[in-house]
Amino acid sequence: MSANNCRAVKVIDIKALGLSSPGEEIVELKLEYPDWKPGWRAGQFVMIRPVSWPLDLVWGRPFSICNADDSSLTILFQVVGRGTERLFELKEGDKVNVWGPLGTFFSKPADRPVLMLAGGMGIAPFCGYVDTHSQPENLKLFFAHRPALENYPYKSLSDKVEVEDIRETKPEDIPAIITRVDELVKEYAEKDGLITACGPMPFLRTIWNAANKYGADAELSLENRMACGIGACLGCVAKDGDGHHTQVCTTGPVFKATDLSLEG
Amino acid sequence: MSANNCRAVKVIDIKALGLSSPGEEIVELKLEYPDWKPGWRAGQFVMIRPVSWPLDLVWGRPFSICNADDSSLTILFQVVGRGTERLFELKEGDKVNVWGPLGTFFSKPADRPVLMLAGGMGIAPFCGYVDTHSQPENLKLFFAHRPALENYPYKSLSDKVEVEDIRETKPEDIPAIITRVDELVKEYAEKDGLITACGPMPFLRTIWNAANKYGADAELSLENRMACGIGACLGCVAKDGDGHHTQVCTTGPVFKATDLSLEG
Amino acid sequence: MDMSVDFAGLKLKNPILTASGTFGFGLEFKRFGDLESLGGIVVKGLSLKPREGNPMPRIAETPCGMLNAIGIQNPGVEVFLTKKLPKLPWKTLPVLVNLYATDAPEFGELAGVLSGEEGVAALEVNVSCPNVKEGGIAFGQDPRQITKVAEAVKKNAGNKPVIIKLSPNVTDIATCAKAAEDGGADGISLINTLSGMAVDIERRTPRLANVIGGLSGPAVKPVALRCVYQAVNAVKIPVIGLGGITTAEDAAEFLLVGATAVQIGTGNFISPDTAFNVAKELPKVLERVKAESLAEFTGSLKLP
Amino acid sequence: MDMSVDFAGLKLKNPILTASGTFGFGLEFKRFGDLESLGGIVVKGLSLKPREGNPMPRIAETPCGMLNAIGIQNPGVEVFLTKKLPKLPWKTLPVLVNLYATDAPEFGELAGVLSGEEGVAALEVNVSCPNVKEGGIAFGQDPRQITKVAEAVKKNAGNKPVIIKLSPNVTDIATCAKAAEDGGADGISLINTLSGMAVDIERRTPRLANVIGGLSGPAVKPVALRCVYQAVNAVKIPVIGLGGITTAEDAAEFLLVGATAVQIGTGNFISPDTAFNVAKELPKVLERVKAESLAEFTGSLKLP
Ligand SMILES: Cc1cc2nc3c(=O)[nH]c(=O)nc-3n(C[C@H](O)[C@H](O)[C@H](O)COP(=O)(O)OP(=O)(O)OC[C@H]3O[C@@H](n4cnc5c(N)ncnc54)[C@H](O)[C@@H]3O)c2cc1C
Ligand SMILES: Cc1cc2nc3c(=O)[nH]c(=O)nc-3n(C[C@H](O)[C@H](O)[C@H](O)COP(=O)(O)OP(=O)(O)OC[C@H]3O[C@@H](n4cnc5c(N)ncnc54)[C@H](O)[C@@H]3O)c2cc1C
Ligand SMILES: Cc1cc2nc3c(=O)[nH]c(=O)nc-3n(C[C@H](O)[C@H](O)[C@H](O)COP(=O)(O)O)c2cc1C
Ligand SMILES: Cc1cc2nc3c(=O)[nH]c(=O)nc-3n(C[C@H](O)[C@H](O)[C@H](O)COP(=O)(O)O)c2cc1C
Ligand code: FES
Ligand code: FES
Repeated sequence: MSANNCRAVKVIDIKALGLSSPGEEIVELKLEYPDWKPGWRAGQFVMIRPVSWPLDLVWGRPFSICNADDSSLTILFQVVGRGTERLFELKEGDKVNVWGPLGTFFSKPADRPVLMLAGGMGIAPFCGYVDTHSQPENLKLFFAHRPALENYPYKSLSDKVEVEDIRETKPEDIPAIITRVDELVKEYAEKDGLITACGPMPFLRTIWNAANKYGADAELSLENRMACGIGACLGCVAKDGDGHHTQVCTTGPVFKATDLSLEG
Repeated sequence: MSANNCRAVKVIDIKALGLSSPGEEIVELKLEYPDWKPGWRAGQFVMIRPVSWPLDLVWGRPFSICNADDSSLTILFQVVGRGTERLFELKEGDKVNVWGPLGTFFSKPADRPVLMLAGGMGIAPFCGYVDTHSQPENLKLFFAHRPALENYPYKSLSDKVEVEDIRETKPEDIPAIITRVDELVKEYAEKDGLITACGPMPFLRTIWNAANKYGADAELSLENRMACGIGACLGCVAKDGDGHHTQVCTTGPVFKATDLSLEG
Repeated sequence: MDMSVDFAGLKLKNPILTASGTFGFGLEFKRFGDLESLGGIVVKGLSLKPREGNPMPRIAETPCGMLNAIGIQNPGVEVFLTKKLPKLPWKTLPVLVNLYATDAPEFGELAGVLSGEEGVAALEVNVSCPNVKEGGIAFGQDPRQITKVAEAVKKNAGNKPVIIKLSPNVTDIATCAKAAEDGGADGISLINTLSGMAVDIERRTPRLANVIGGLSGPAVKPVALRCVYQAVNAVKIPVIGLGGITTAEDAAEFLLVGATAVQIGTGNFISPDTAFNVAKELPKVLERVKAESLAEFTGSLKLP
Repeated sequence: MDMSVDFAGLKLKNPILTASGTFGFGLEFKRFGDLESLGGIVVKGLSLKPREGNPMPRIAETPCGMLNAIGIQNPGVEVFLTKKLPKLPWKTLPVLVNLYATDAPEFGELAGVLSGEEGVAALEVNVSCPNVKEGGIAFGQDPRQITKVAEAVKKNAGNKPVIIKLSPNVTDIATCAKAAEDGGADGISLINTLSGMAVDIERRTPRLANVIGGLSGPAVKPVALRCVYQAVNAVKIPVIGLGGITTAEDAAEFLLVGATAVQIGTGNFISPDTAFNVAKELPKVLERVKAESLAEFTGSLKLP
């Protein structure tokens, strides 16, 4: 039992995707499949810590499960700090401790339109979501991003579902994104669709506000800093619908918008 | 100026020598020559710290200069702890911070017989000593070792100078080593030779005692734990002839036996 | 090798416990190992009433360590007793409860609530949490208050062993240890976290909303070992050592200076099976260093 | 960006100094950088008479840090003044002398010897060395004694600025900082090392002959930053921050919480050119975080 939940698996492949904007490296990391029973759901995440990491970085790092099949587990990450810098140095065959699948996941309601709102690396869980959804024709992706599209697995998504994107190259581009998100949330609220979202906090806050405004059925995935990933440290909490602290790693990362307070 | 004394140089080659006894890996590491002016002398050492080492190991590690020419600097090391384990993981092209050449060196008296007493990894400085000595016919190496001979650069030495070795495979072998060292020290004292020595403390203490007994002219190289390697931390001290603490890294590592107190 | 120890009357299968606040209520770790392979677990700090804890952010990574300012978020002792404890295999796994309160009478009351609970093996009293402004820091650093808290808890604890958990943020740890002993404590545990801080030079803000937090992890191990050594030599009651333990070798270091048992804290975040691995490896490590028995090894440090 | 600062009347080219005991007498580092590119150097602790220091081993590496128990080995103040100081470019490089003594009158005497020396820019008083058994620990942890030492040194220091270097091994660093200020100190520096210990489980011995030593390096940075923050907010005199600085970013963290200058200690062992690199990189880091000036950045931490 325990063997499936915290395992040292091998790196199968690691590569930087596309030509990144300066300072932003987006990387696809393929690992041996950790042989999870009974499996995983899109929106869940894993904690990752290379076996060779010395103790100067004590925590593992959380990443959305981008995709997985019987032979491999794929995550997508961006180099933003000390941990991801070192993850990027992994080589094929290196061993990585993985614990998961962790947390909650996006629902897949039958016969309802689903809007996927992804901001930057928030695109990761939607790769698996699209691939494991039985009615991709009901799905639409809206993608807000800074590095150019070719840095993301966008093409593989646009082949399968309706897509739309806005690139943010300067702060002045942000209002357009907010306006479009608001429109889309309104549209899906009106047609009783489900809204799923993953991305940076300001992006999620925009969606949360819009979902409140239009009474939309929305599921938001949060990316708080985590130490344990399993509910033990209480370092990752967010405020639930009643304003109480709740663990993002276990009660989330995917929350119903009504179960969150994202004010401020 | 400073550029020559603390430089990030590249790994040219790294390989384990021979088939080691269990738990003992002896490794030859070739680095780019740090372009030292005016050069180096056998018995001196370098401090080494790979550029990529995270802060969990704060110190560099001291190693005797085994050999060097215009293009490369060679050190020989044994994997004994956390630092040397990680040194062993270096790959060609990796960058290593090197500061040196540091400390004192073995003398090369003209026309006098020289006995080189090496214990284990203490063989390292003698490779360079033999190669830079103008009268190798005056040199004799006595080598006490635990891993088999093929783990050491012994062959390259036996091609050039008179050699003799004893292998210690069990504690009972030690008395024979002590006896032979005592005989040799006596012999070289009587013929006014120079004795040079490098190896573990018990080995050096045997030599120091014998040198005292026979009034031999002996130079001993110490391998105390070091933090800075340049005389600043006072962590590496030994007792000098008057019983005062003196820095092994700057007053040594090579000391005249009469300038040391190795009792205890 | 027989790994069992007696800690203040408490029978432990082995000396490996988990540290409060780093192992949740134990249940979170069931999927990563066999809880019953541990000597025992110490659950998250509990107070009489539920607590929301401090605002976010509450954690930051530092060189070989981490800072936390969770602020004893917990569902309150009642919820623990009714919802969590029944799910734990407490008949075969000693469950130690970590107590948090803001004054001595409140500590006494909390002990009273727990004293009758069959599933509670012992009480560990947190007088040292440096995160909570309303009192924690003050009485954990004042020997007289430590004695008062120990007395208050002991009076209400029935036959449960009472362990006082000490803060390292003091001038003189030996006096604090003695103060706990004087108050009637059956044992002490140390260290809690070191008071520390981290800042973000880009945003020019503290990395913790609480500004100051508690440092734990491998970085603090030398301080922890020194504190445990000084405490062991100051008191007759047994000592639990913790601070920066991530391997069985680390655990052995604390035993060597005289700790009867140890706790794994931040190590549980390096990987959720750390505590299980330490429990499994410890006998092998003791054999490797030629210990005749756990008792022979414990406290066998030779001074120069 | 103009990097110069005034520390208690001392003009420094930039706020980067080196920490006592980690930079020898400065001369050792001449081959690794331009001493005059530093704000100043603090030399190894000096006492009236030469000292042999503690027995070996005296140093041990720990996770992200090190322990030392050198025991203030030094050739005595006379040898320093006659043999070392003349070789330093003290006209253009402030040379701060670190003072070690075992009681207040002896500190005063030592200050008297140095007060007339043109080449000595300031006196840093080590009341905190935890290594030496005969007194160091006692008065560095007692506010009244800190005041007494500050007074004794100040009285004999002539016009040299007097900086009291504080120990972090105390319950309340703010009180210690105030005690130094009350004694007339012109500035304070902190932290000295944290009291710690390491053991060898194979040999069953302490890793230091002195058993207990001082922890320094990146591991202690969060504790140092917290102490500096608390000290800055407790006193009006300027503060030098140190503890675990290895990069210009680290240095900026200490400036952000309000230190006027910083010192590089254990960082000098990571590579002998660390201090020079920090001095070179600091202006770039300050520009990157959009500081208008050093003065604007210093102490600009925004509380939540
Ligand atoms: C459930 C979940 C899923 C995630 N999925 C993905 C994913 O699929 N792909 C992906 O790329 N990322 C994902 N993330 C985010 C990812 O975990 C982080 O980017 C990663 O942990 C960063 O690690 P690091 O060590 O490189 O950065 P760190 O060094 O930890 O720093 C990351 C960033 O935060 C800043 N920072 C560091 N420490 C602090 C602090 N204490 N306070 C404030 N700021 C700080 C740094 O300056 C840097 O910009 C996910 C996170 C969660 C919780
Ligand atoms: C001038 C000089 C020249 C040298 N030349 C060579 C050379 O040419 N080749 C070579 O192989 N080595 C040489 N050495 C020794 C070499 O520097 C050490 O073997 C190396 O630093 C070990 O580093 P490590 O991190 O692997 O081991 P560490 O982890 O530092 O430990 C090394 C050994 O010491 C023990 N140990 C660790 N810490 C302590 C402690 N605090 N107290 C007691 N024991 C401890 C460990 O158990 C281990 O057996 C030289 C040393 C000096 C000073
Ligand atoms: C996230 C976190 C939460 C903690 N919560 C508590 C607590 O509720 N009660 C307590 O006594 N100690 C608490 N501690 C302190 C630990 O139990 C332990 O004393 C400390 O972390 C040192 O051990 P370590 O270095 O092994 O983590 C907490 C520590 C961490 C890291
Ligand atoms: C080897 C060594 C020797 C030291 N000697 C002294 C000393 O003589 N006087 C003193 O005040 N501090 C001394 N210190 C303490 C440092 O100056 C500094 O306060 C401490 O190491 C914390 O800074 P760091 O983490 O940057 O090293 C010494 C530290 C080390 C590591
Ligand atoms: S990351 Fe530890 S509780 Fe969520
Ligand atoms: S190693 Fe620092 S003085 Fe010799």
